[in-house]
Amino acid sequence: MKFEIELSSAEGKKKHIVELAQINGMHSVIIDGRLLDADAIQVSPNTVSVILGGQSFEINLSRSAGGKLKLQCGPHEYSAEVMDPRAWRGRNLGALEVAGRQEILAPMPGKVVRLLVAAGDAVESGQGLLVVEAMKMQNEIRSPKSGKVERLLAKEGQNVNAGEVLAWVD
Amino acid sequence: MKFEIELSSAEGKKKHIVELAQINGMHSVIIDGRLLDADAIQVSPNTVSVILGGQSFEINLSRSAGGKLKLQCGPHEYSAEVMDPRAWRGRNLGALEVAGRQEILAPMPGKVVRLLVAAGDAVESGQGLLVVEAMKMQNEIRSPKSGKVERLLAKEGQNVNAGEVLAWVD
Amino acid sequence: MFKKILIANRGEIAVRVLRACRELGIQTVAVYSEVDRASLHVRLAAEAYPIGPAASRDSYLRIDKLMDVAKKSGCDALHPGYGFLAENPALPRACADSGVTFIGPSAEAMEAMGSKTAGKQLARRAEVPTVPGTSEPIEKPEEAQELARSMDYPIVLKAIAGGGGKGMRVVPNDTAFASAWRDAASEALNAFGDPRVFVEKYLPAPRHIEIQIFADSHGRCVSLGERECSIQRRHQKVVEEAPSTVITPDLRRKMGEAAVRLARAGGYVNAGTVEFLVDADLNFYFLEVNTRLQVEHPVTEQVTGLDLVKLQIAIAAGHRLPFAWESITPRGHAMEVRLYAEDPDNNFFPSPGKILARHAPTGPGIRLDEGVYEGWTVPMDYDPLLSKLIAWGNSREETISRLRRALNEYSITGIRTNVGLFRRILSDQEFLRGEIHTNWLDELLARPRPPAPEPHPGTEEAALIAAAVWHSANANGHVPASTDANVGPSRWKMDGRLRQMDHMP
Amino acid sequence: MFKKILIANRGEIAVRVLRACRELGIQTVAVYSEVDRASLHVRLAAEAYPIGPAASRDSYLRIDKLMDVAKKSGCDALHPGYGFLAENPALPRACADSGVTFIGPSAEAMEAMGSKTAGKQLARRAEVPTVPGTSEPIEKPEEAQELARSMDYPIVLKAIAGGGGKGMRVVPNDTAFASAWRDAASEALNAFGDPRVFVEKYLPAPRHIEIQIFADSHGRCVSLGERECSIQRRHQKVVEEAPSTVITPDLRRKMGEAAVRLARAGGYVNAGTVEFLVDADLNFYFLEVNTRLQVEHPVTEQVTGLDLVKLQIAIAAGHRLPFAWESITPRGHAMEVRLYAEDPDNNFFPSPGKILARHAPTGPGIRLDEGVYEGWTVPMDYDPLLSKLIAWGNSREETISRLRRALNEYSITGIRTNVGLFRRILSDQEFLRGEIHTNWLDELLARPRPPAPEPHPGTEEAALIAAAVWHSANANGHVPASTDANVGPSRWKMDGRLRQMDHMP
Repeated sequence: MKFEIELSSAEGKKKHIVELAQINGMHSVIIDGRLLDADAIQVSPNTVSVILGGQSFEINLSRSAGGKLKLQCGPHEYSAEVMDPRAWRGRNLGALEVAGRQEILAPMPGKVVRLLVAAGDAVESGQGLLVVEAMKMQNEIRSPKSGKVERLLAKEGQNVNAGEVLAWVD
Repeated sequence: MKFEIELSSAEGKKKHIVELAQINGMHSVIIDGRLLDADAIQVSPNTVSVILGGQSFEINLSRSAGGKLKLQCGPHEYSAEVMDPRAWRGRNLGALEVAGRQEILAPMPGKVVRLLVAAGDAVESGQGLLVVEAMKMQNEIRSPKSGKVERLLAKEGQNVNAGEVLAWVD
Repeated sequence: MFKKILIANRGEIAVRVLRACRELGIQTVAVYSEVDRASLHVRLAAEAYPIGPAASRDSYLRIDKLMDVAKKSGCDALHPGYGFLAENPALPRACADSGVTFIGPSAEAMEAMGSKTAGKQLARRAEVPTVPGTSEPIEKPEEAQELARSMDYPIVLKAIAGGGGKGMRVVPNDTAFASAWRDAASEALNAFGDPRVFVEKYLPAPRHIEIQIFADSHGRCVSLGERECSIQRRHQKVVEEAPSTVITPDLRRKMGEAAVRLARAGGYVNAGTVEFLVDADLNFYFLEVNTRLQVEHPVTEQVTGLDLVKLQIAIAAGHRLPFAWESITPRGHAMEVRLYAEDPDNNFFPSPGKILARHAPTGPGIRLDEGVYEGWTVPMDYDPLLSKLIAWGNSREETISRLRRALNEYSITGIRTNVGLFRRILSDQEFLRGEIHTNWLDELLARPRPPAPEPHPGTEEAALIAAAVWHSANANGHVPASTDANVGPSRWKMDGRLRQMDHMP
Repeated sequence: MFKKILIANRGEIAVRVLRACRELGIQTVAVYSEVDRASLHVRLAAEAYPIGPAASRDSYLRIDKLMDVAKKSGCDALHPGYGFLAENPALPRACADSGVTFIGPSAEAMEAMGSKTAGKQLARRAEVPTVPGTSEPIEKPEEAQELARSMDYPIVLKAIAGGGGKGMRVVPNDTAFASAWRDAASEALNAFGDPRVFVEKYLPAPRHIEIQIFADSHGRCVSLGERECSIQRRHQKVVEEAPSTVITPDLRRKMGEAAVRLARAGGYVNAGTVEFLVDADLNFYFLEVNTRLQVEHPVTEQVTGLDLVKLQIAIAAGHRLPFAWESITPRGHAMEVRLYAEDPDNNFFPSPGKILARHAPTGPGIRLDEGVYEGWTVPMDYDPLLSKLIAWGNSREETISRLRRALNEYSITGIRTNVGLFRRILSDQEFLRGEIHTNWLDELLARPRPPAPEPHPGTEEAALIAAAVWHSANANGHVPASTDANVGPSRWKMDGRLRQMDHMP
């Protein structure tokens, strides 16, 4: 089976072709055309063990809110978008980003306890926009850019889910 | 939802009617017509937590080879056969037991290392029939009754699975 | 001894107390809010009763409901754990009214020592050195600001009812005062139902070192030595150890004596902790008394070999302390890290949610006090503490190497945890030399993060392979192997299992 | 110190050694047979190489393959663990040839002390008391039977290469001799590739007490005290503890000195265990030497605070023993139970298979040395040891109560384990009084089983409810909640969640 996988890490993102093939009866892996000495097995629902040229790796996987795959390998983290043959064409290229305007998303589920700005206010980059309380800690959500609070969707006392849009800054 | 459940323990087996019902909006349990103050939740794939009149029980469940449900509650063990409404009629009454004649089953996967009797031999109850090795231990399989070895299906050196018929004693 | 104990708490500490009861042959009763029905402490308890909605003030802070459960289930004692009502004198009073023994100090002792202000007054009387500042709550912000100016900044605002850094704010200068006051008061209100705060001079770069004391009802009071708790983030302890690298036997004795003096002055009985600030010249100042079991009590247990929760229960049952301090010989070194559901890469924002996978370390020198399990959903309603990982070793070096080893084995999928923070702390040269203070961690985090260690060659390929394998096994809703009684091995093991190209090494 | 160590073993001991290496900053190389690809020791190792099919003789017993892996991966040392090749002199020889340091005694010391017969001869020379019997292997059964008659039954047959009760048979009378001989020889052949056995007088109801010794290459040899290992089933240890309830300080010194005398006579270096039988009058007889780490080594670690595996590595690297025996002060009491995949309710038949669910205990005083995880399939090809549960306490009583508590929390679904056996042992009055001997457990198991404790009222109803809930959640191939990233909470939590009838306590 052949997969097109876009792997993103702190260093950036890159597309790869990963092929799980059989060569005269032996299973094998080919990445970007290179044949690898690899042995992989799913040891538990969210964990895959990979032995690559004798090196033993353990990777924990989960589906992120965005539908991407989150991968943890010890201290190292990646996110991946996998397109398998079935989904090869006609695939969605990912949600379009609203250029310029920044969506302020709730980083965790919680309760909006205080609004620090109003719609229309001018804000500096790093300035506090609102305070979300979760797990008894007050967390100030700051503006990612200098600009104007275009819309403020969150209200004081409102419960919000992770990833919910709180405000727009342009 | 209503279930007919036959529960077996060391003390014997008994049929019960278990009803997971709703009474004015509240979920509730009715067992054999008795309404119980109960709260149950599946806390992991094979574990259900039940709080019954304030008593907290933790039950581990798995499917036995025979298709019955195995239940462990601390040191106590049960097996259960559940018939839900869908399967209510036309259900299989369980494999018929061959009256008189006893099937000798392999208690675990392993290798038959030695036959101690031959087909046709007369055997005492408790007499060794054959030796199965698993996990480096030699385990002698004994006859459950006095009688005659009607058939001997296992061969020396053969690998057997748990539950596989090794011999018939009549 | 008691027959049945009500555990008026949740999470890892409820589990901890429950285990102590089990070992003493005492029955246990747990309580739970609506979102805690599936929590570990409920699963492990012999009895469990619901006490209302998620919000603490409607459940874990409801004394009336706790008393109802105690009566209904026939408990003869109650253990408060830490946090929630543990330092609220109304709880021991309610217990007394219902004929239930409160496992902890008397309401009077709590009042005499519990609040920061009362504790300070007592300390002065007991001739225990204190930090300059007011000891009374101040109602008006203007008044407090006046005082702050007169004392010179930096000052620190602290909640009267405070603990664990909640309702606490350092104020660097006059302009920052107003917002700091607002935050401290509202956080205090949320956390303790009491918005009152007071003002204290702020000591730069002190160590936080605390003394564990135990007093029985027969007049014996002893010190079990110190815990070094200077590694804090936003005044919240995250790493604790014993012994401290700077405490000399002489200083240990002095601090122990001061702590015992204070406890006696307050007529204190049961377990308590006297917190001190220690400056660069090893002068120590009384900070506050925690009239309860501490989160970090396992550190003392690992070096003394004592079970502090069992001792608390025995003392509450009227037993004598079964030892003299002289007979306690601490051994080796212990260190605890607090695993929180929070994201160190994103402002330490809380990260509640479902734990999809979890691999917990075990083995020599490792103790795990946990309140979570795989498949459990961490609620957003409470403190983000998941588990405490405690290591013991013959030396500080061995202890740290064991903690590192355990943290490398520890993985949790589905939510974010602060495991990465400890990797960074435990490899920092200053930390390894023991050169720490209460601001050390915040300063470390303010510094640019050191470049992440190069991933081992092949890590990226391994990740790609894992993604492909996992995708093909799970994409089409396939049930992975280990998760259901009825299905066979995972698809990969069935028909897609990758095998070594050459079978011989 | 070494750079990279090959761990020539599997299961919990491979994991144990791997952790010690991690803590010392030494890289680890694991090996695995075809059925062990997903085993814990492979997952945790930095490097792992396949060494062939499931059968030990084709993989874990293949010295040539181990040496290939050692060379290929650049290991400078090898740890054999216990079992497999750990006591086979050919392994240290092969290591020497490949320039790899063997972490254990020299081939010569193994030969001088390892085999029961050689050990006995050495013991006699070192003036260590021994059990009457032959010390040479006997080829002909007839010859052996003659000797047995002359010695008077009962006698015991033991494999020359033996250990762990394998290839060992007690012969009560002459008629039983032939079959016992056959079984012992064939078991010995299977387990060690050496069918030879010898004959020994059988002492009734002795205790099995062993001394842990350590010798460095600089002439220092010390005893780390005893382990009481009398709880055995079919000569297989299942519960071990330290200290022994019958050993006096004086006897401890005598036995320790005898063990050290023996080790010196054999020119022994590294960790070893000298096993003794102790009769009712506290006379001790040399039994055999185990020239390796013991399964039960954690018991000694918990009371001494030492890490025996790290010590083994340090000594192999030429370091001096970092202490004098006088400086070792044992503390408290430790006890280990061996959790096996076997069915105590059905002749202890092995029970390999898939672990569907697993809840492992943690908390104060509990150590778990494990080689398994949820979702793993226990292979049928090896020893059924899954994990070792070790408890520490200030007294034997506290230790037992902690062990009981931990066993109550421990549950494993999908395979059978012997947890129930320990519930029975740990509540037996004779055991609690320490009145045990090597036949005690077999006698206990021969007695009619005491009636099972009445299930708590409601247990049956709870089981019925659980069956209904689980059935409705799983019957139609529904994916349970905690097992997949993609699905929501389990069906029961969604629409079928049962709730308390009355919400108030």
